[in-house]
Amino acid sequence: MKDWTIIAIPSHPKYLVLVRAVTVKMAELSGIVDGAIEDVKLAVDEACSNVIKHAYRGETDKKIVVKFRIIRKGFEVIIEDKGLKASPELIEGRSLNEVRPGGLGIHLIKRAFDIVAFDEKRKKGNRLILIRFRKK
Amino acid sequence: MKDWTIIAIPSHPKYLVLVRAVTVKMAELSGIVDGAIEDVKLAVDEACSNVIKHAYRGETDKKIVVKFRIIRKGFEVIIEDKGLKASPELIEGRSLNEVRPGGLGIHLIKRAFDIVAFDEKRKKGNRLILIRFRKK
Amino acid sequence: MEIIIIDIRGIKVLVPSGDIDMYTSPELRKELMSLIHKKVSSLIIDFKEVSYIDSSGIATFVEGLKAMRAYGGRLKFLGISNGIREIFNFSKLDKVFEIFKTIDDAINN
Amino acid sequence: MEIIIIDIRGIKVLVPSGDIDMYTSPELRKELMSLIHKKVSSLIIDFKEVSYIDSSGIATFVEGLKAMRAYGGRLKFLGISNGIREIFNFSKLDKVFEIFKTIDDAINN
Ligand SMILES: Nc1ncnc2c1ncn2[C@@H]1O[C@H](COP(=O)(O)OP(=O)(O)O)[C@@H](O)[C@H]1O
Ligand SMILES: Nc1ncnc2c1ncn2[C@@H]1O[C@H](COP(=O)(O)OP(=O)(O)O)[C@@H](O)[C@H]1O
Repeated sequence: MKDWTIIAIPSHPKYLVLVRAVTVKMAELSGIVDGAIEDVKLAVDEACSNVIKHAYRGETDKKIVVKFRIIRKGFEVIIEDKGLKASPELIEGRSLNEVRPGGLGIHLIKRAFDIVAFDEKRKKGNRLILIRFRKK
Repeated sequence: MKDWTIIAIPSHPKYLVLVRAVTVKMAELSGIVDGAIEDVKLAVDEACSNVIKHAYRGETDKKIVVKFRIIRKGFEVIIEDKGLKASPELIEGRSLNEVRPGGLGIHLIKRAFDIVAFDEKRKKGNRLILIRFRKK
Repeated sequence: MEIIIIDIRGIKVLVPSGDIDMYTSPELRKELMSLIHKKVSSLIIDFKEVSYIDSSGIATFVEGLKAMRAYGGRLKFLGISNGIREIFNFSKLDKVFEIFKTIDDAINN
Repeated sequence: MEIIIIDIRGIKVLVPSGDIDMYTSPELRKELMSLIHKKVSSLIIDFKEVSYIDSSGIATFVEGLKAMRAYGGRLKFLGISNGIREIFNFSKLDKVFEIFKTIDDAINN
């Protein structure tokens, strides 16, 4: 874990601003192109909001851990919680042709990251793995 | 530890920008007056720079952990490393009447925080405890 | 996020500033819905001071739009930056929301 | 941090922008010392684009100042914000560094 930068926050929405700040700085350090930094920031924020809403059902005193690493092929982010397990199919997301509130998050995550996967080996809680490849 | 926000970085100066970003956002959430936020940011940055320079003697692949908590009486920051032990007297700092490079850090830390103390119970490495009281 | 509400020629303009996220969107929802409950015929949202919006912010506006359409009201957007525009396009909401370039267009249209 | 160096009426002006911290100050030191090694008689540092400076940045300028004084050169500061000014005051360096308000003052003085 020694080349990871890790931020751990209570599962209260007021701390999401911290995750966004760290995401932006790490994305900058990773050399991601400027235009994509906002997308990555939004995606990581959406993933953490989902943890609060779904995995922790709105409970604000749990823990969310976000890990960042710059890798040769790009930028990796891991989001861990100890809440309810997400079903891996949710990664599909609903159709965007329907106009209704909600259901956008997964799409915004997949817009920014090339790999979006739950670690199925994790026993308790969730570990969402996000990887963005360096674009040529 | 559940109401703490924690950031862990490798001991490379390039990650200090992350600590500064989190410090600013946490200081804002804690309700510290605007003018003091820059002082607190500088102080936490100086403390982490000292860990890299002195506790880790410039080694860039070690770990620094910074913990933040909003408390009733103010704002608390704890900085932990596993490097060489600092002697508690260093908290005195040199006289500022002498013009020479270096030796400013401790003063800048004490300018921003009301309590600056090494946890003497810590066996390996250092744990620096910083508390800023809410000013009336 | 902070919200101010101004009145331009009898039309309410809601001006949020800062980040709209899961933390701040409930406050936005409250302000938005309290105007909509009065059945205002037009409501303008000026985004020029919005630095960030996430899906909870977007969901709030979708909800507001649906509530206004139910009584024939119109929700109009102003001051959309390229970054926010991109998110609307991506979400296929650029065709759903009425987006204007100037306050005069928004009022007169 | 980025650094540009401009030449105004034969005087070098070093303009760093962004954050000067433990990560970026070695780069600043390199640029500063390479000018000083040429024994320039005056050197102006324009701080207007500096968003942050820590003690390693300050130490770099103290080192530069001492090196210039050794041969009678002058290091002049320009565009110091209130925030940076406060740090200089606190460090008792406001009396040590020559701080100017305008580029003309810095050049002519
Ligand atoms: N971390 C998570 N844990 C459990 N379920 C999740 C998680 N993230 C998303 N989900 C599920 O996936 C669905 C789609 O998520 P998303 O696209 O973000 O939309 P929304 O959160 O607005 O419903 C959610 O409604 C929820 O059922
Ligand atoms: N985290 C630390 N671990 C060990 N020694 C330290 C630490 N922080 C500071 N010191 C010691 O205290 C002295 C004063 O620190 P400081 O005021 O920051 O000045 P500087 O780092 O520029 O020398 C340092 O020179 C160093 O000997």
